Amino acid sequence: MLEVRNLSVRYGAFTALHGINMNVQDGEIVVLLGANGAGKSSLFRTLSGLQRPSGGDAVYNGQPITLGRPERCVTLGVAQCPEGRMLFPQLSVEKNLRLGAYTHRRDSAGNQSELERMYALFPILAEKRNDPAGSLSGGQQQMVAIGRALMARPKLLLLDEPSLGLAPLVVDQVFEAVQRVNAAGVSVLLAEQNAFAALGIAHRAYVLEGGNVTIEGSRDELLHDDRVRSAYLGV
Amino acid sequence: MIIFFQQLLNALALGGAYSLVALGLTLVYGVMKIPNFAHGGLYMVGAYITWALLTSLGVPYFLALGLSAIVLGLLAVLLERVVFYPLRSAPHIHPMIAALGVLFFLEAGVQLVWGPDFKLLNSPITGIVDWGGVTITQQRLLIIVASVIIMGALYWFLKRTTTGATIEAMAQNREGARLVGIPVSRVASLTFFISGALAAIAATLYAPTSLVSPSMGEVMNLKVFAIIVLGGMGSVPGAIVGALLLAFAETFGGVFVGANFADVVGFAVLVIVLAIRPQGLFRRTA
Amino acid sequence: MSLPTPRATLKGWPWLLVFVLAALVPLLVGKNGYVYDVAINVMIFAIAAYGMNVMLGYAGLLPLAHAGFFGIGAYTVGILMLKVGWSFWLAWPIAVAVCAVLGLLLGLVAFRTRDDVFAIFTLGVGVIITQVINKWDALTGGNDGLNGISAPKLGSIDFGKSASFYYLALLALAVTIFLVARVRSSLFGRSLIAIRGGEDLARSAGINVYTHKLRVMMLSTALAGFAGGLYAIYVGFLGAAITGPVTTFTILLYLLVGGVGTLAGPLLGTLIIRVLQQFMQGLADYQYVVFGPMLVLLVLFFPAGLTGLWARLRPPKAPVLKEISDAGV
Amino acid sequence: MLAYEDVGIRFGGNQAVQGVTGSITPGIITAIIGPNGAGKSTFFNLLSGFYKPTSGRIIFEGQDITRLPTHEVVALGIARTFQTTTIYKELSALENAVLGHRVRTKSGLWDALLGTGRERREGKASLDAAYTALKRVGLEQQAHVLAGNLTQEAQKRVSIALALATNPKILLLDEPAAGINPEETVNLTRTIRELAAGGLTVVLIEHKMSMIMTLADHIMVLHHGQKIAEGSPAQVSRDPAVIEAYLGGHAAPHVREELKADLEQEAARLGSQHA
Amino acid sequence: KVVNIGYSGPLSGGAASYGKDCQSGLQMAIDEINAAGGVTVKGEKVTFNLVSLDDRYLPNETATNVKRLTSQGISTIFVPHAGGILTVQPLTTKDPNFLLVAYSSEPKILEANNPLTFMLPPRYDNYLQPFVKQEITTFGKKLGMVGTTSAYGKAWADAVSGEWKKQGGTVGTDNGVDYGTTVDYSSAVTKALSEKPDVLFIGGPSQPTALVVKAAREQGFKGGFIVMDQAKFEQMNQVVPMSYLNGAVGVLPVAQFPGTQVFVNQYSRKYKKIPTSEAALNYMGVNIVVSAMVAAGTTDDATAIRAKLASAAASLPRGKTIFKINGVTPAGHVDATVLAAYVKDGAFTSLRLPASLLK
Ligand SMILES: Nc1ncnc2c1ncn2[C@@H]1O[C@H](COP(=O)(O)OP(=O)(O)OP(=O)(O)O)[C@@H](O)[C@H]1O
Ligand SMILES: Nc1ncnc2c1ncn2[C@@H]1O[C@H](COP(=O)(O)OP(=O)(O)OP(=O)(O)O)[C@@H](O)[C@H]1O
Ligand SMILES: CC(C)C[C@H](N)C(=O)O
Ligand SMILES: [Mg+2]
Ligand SMILES: [Mg+2]
Repeated sequence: MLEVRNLSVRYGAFTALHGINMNVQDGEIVVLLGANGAGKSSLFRTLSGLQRPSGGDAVYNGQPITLGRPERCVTLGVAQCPEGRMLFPQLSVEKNLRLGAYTHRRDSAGNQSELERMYALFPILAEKRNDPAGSLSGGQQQMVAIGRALMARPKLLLLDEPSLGLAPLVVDQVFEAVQRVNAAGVSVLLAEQNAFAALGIAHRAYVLEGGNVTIEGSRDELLHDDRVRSAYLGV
Repeated sequence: MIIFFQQLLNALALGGAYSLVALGLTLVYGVMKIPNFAHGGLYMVGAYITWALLTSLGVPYFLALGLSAIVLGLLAVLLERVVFYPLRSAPHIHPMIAALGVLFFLEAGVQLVWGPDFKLLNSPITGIVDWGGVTITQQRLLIIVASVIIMGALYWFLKRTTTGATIEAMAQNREGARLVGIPVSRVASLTFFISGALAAIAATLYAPTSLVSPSMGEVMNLKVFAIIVLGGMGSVPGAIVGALLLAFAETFGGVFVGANFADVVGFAVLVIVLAIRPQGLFRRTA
Repeated sequence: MSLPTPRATLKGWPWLLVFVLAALVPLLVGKNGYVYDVAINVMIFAIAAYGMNVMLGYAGLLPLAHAGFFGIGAYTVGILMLKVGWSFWLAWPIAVAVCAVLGLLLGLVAFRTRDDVFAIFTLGVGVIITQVINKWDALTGGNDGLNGISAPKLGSIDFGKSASFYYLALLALAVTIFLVARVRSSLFGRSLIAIRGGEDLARSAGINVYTHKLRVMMLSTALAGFAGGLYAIYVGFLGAAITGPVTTFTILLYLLVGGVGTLAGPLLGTLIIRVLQQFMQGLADYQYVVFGPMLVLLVLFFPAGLTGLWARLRPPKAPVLKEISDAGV
Repeated sequence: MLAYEDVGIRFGGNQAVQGVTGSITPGIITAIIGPNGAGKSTFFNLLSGFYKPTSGRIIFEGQDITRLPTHEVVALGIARTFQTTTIYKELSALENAVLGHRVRTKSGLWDALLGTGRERREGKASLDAAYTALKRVGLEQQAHVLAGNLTQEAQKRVSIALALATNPKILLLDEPAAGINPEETVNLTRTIRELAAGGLTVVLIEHKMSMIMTLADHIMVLHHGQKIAEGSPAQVSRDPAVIEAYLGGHAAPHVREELKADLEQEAARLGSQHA
Repeated sequence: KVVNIGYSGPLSGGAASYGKDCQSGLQMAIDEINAAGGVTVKGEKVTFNLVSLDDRYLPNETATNVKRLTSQGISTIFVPHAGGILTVQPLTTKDPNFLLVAYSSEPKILEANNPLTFMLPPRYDNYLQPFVKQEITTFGKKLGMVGTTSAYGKAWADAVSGEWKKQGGTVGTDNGVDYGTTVDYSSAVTKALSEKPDVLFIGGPSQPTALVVKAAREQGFKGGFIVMDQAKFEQMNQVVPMSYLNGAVGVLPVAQFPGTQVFVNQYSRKYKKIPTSEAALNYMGVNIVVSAMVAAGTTDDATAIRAKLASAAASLPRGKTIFKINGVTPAGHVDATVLAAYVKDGAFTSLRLPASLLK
């Protein structure tokens, strides 16, 4: 279980997160909604150890994860598919994926089967396995990024706008994949602009505005919340 | 004909020496995007460390080679930690200037400690091989053989091992590497360790055929930079081919246009190659 | 059309002040040849640093053949004066033109490459220039160098005298800064900054990246030659060593210390480093043991150079477009 | 206006675009859709002169522009934005737009050095053009803000302003709404429609179907580098090949109609608010 | 009173070793004078202090240093490289005047006819005739060329070629290399040896010169060497065994001159290395200048000091004399007996130069 406690993030004089509280229970898909600049990515970067918080903390299964040490988060089972993908552009698609399993590097059999699963999930990647990741189209790169995060066999998957730039069909596939991964026991925290699709698969959701959690609730509560409907669902 | 084969051997030995120095540089430059102008300095310090081990401690040559490699590896790690790590997201020329500062420091420091005079580094391998008038010292043969082995090993390490892949991954996206759990600072240290150790090995192998002096690194610096650019930055086979190309250009260019112009020939080759293949010989076009 | 009202710009006055003060310096130092010498060297190399700055600071290209062009300018003046018997006042502009043309020729080839490769490519060219100067005995005197280039006279002013030369260098520097400032605020200069920010984007904005690069290369090498010409008559002796990579890196250092891409940086950096080096001569053998780490500390703690430090000390200001209409200083 | 005949490009062994023939109709909004990696961005790169096709020709207003360098293509009146927001983050929004107008000015190094009248005139003209462009994308209030400090959506607008400042006849927009939330997407949609209404020919790539369906007059579908369909939104969204390759369930007409109604309503509401 | 003596030479970079060698001679002379309580100039007790500035072998830095030194009131300045010397020569007579003590064997320095230059080493052209004679008679008529490509080296190479031909030999193609930047001499040596020469002309800084010898011997060369005066046998011998040097002709090592034992011993004790003529001549230079100051009764009037150099040199006390010295020529050049060495069976035999050649 992930628990975020009074977490604040500052960039110089600018505060991106104002002491937020939230949690993700085991087995849940939790969606994080928020406008551009609301602080979603800041939260994700902090949870995966890339960014140190200025206050508060977050614990996963009782272990602190906000120490600014990403390798520790991965080892604890928290993996992120980041905004901006952060792939290794000159390495082949397959090497990118394999590096996702860096923390499991001794288990080559396990990684091989994991790799096969990724290729099954995104068949186009199998075709491009030997191409440098940087030569792929935007959407294909997004698939590599998701695949790379999954290769770490996370228990909690952090997905920062995974549908960005994906074709509608692929967005469906990604959300399906998220559901499947979730069904296999992985909890998911998902930041999305595509609120419709995201809420479709979510158990619960939070709305982040200006660095504060302003709304939280179950999927149905949010789907029927007027503020959410107007601002995020465009209804 | 004898002269041709003699020059061929000369070029191979020189190319071997160049490639040993260039490999460490290409690793750091190509892989971590740091134009480490201090590399020549590390090479020079490597020679001095070996020399000191041999003369004042009486350590046997091959042991000194190993020890010197370790010392220089650690020195390079220190350099990375103290200088380059804090500059990891600074614009390109910053690490370059810092590296120049380090080069100044190393050169002046060595001069202060050991004086400006030339030193001799004696290797136990002193024989000369004579193939019907074509001669080569065994030390030079050792350089040729060692460079081939080290190049092969390095290539295998980068392309075939997970640790090698982490080095490349980190070079291409540091945050991405952290995100998948690669301990980037350890990998950076490792990269620098390898580069420092290679510099010391190169110096220890090559110095017996030459001299040890504080400015020996400067002379090497320009050449090895030319080499790795010639070969394509970060490319291990490129560094080797670049080294051989420069060595052959200097050796045979010296034969045809006069030894006087050997240095010009080397850089002329660089300029011509880059004018035709702006990305270097071995780099894929982006 | 709601254009912002053009701000009454006072930007030029600090420079005016600097130059007025500099012009008064001789009244203070009297006949101390050493002070003049340091000052004159600072000004000559600052001009060269401005030449590098238009490339590196504005267009984002690192020209490592810079000292080569400095040398070509110096040798052109030296050769024309010694071997052809021309007056300096004729030789100097010719030297500048020669450098510009050679810069253009180099650019035609060098701009096939980009980024680091461009830097190393030009480094190679720089080495070749030095070697050619060093080896072309008949023209350049080879290793002997050219000796006995004398400072010119203009009417009753003898530039062989330190004070007169000081004013000549000061004038040359002022002209350089004035022109560079104009370039910086011009449409051309803005386009260079666009190229530095991203070539693809510059292209998509319709900027002809190649010709812009060629022009700025010419400006850069011309300034190097301008400084070189002055150097030739000042030192009176030319040797190939001054045209090599070490000089290039020294100039780069001045630029970096002062602040790349700023108007004051090249002058400030050259001044600080050269004066500092004079002080550090007192450290004798420890000179570079101290100087090396100082460089490291500098880039670690003042990454934007000294002008960057200045900017940091002042309260941040919202970026306001300097009006194009009042281009110039 | 802009016609392409049998254009294709191959990268090594990968035929990214292949045998695409057709033309862009002036004055309307054309959308290009297709799966990831279909070659849409590559096709833009071909039209805008960033890539040189390995086969085929591109004709703009009767002139063969296939081999023209990018800046000349821009000068003829084709402007583009990039898929990942590409602007000068360290410059202000206004300065970005000023750079966009550079293609319409002639002042060079000599004008700069001599401070010519042309330099002054063109400097003024650039500023005017830049303001106009910022106005058209609704950024006049943020003219002096550092572009990097703007929101994601405003940055997208800066990139459009930069392109507009080149005085283009055709504007190519590569995923202008990627990474932008629904509310702002609606705003952006409105801006684009206004641009088209002003007589500009717009071609855009987008994966947000709601946006495409409300905006596009004409849609072209790429798949594996080839054109697999072309026509009105209604035609295309009914095309089985398109549904199969791209839309999946998103083609279901009722969803589309619903969204379209919602968005139009929203646009109207916002429009009245802003007016 | 403490009088400052100036020195501008390469103290860092590739030529630092050379610059330090020169500096050590100056320092040693000054230390000795001071230890002896200084000298009396016009009734005043005077001791000395060496002010050294680094010019990295760059002429313009030499000029800056000289201006700095003169502005501090220093009127005797030692410079050990031709480029720097030629650059600052015109400054000697400009206000303020100073005495330029030149350590370089470049004849051009004398040709400038500068009234305030004092040149220490013998002109290199002294060596040509005896060197060539020795080698051509011992080994044969074919000369191979692997000199250094510095100005000085090229001038030497030309001169030696001319002399060789004059004495009836043939000269091979020029394979000069830059001894400062060359990493490996094998190629140049291979090329020179392919013409089967009897004798090789070599020489630059001592240690690289020794590497050329090494490369030649390793490639089976059995002939002799003409070694340019810049290279010193005593330093070459630290790089290659004496046996490699058999058949070579060059400058006689300082220690081999008659009467240098005291200096050599003291120097070796102080600096832990063998003195070469860099140290020895600069050491003598200081002593001559100081004697001239005493004789002239001034420490800062360069013209007056210069006028007394000849007598000071001629009457230099035995203890301060390293090389036998006859005086100073009107052109400002030390007039000393020049001795060369021929290496035979691992030992130096001195080769006296005919007196007629001394100019
Ligand atoms: N490194 C940084 N330095 C300064 N400010 C930052 C930095 N990273 C983010 N910010 C600011 O923090 C705020 C929150 O940013 P964040 O990226 O977390 O938002 P987001 O919700 O992910 O937005 P988006 O939907 O655009 O991805 C924004 O105003 C942003 O400008
Ligand atoms: N410079 C390049 N070098 C090699 N291959 C490339 C290059 N640019 C694009 N490709 C390849 O061309 C194909 C088309 O890429 P493109 O970027 O045009 O797709 P796209 O339709 O824009 O996709 P998306 O919607 O995901 O952005 C991809 O398979 C990609 O890997
Ligand atoms: C042999 C030496 C006295 C020559 C000296 N190196 C010079 O530059 O002139
Ligand atoms: Mg985000
Ligand atoms: Mg695309």
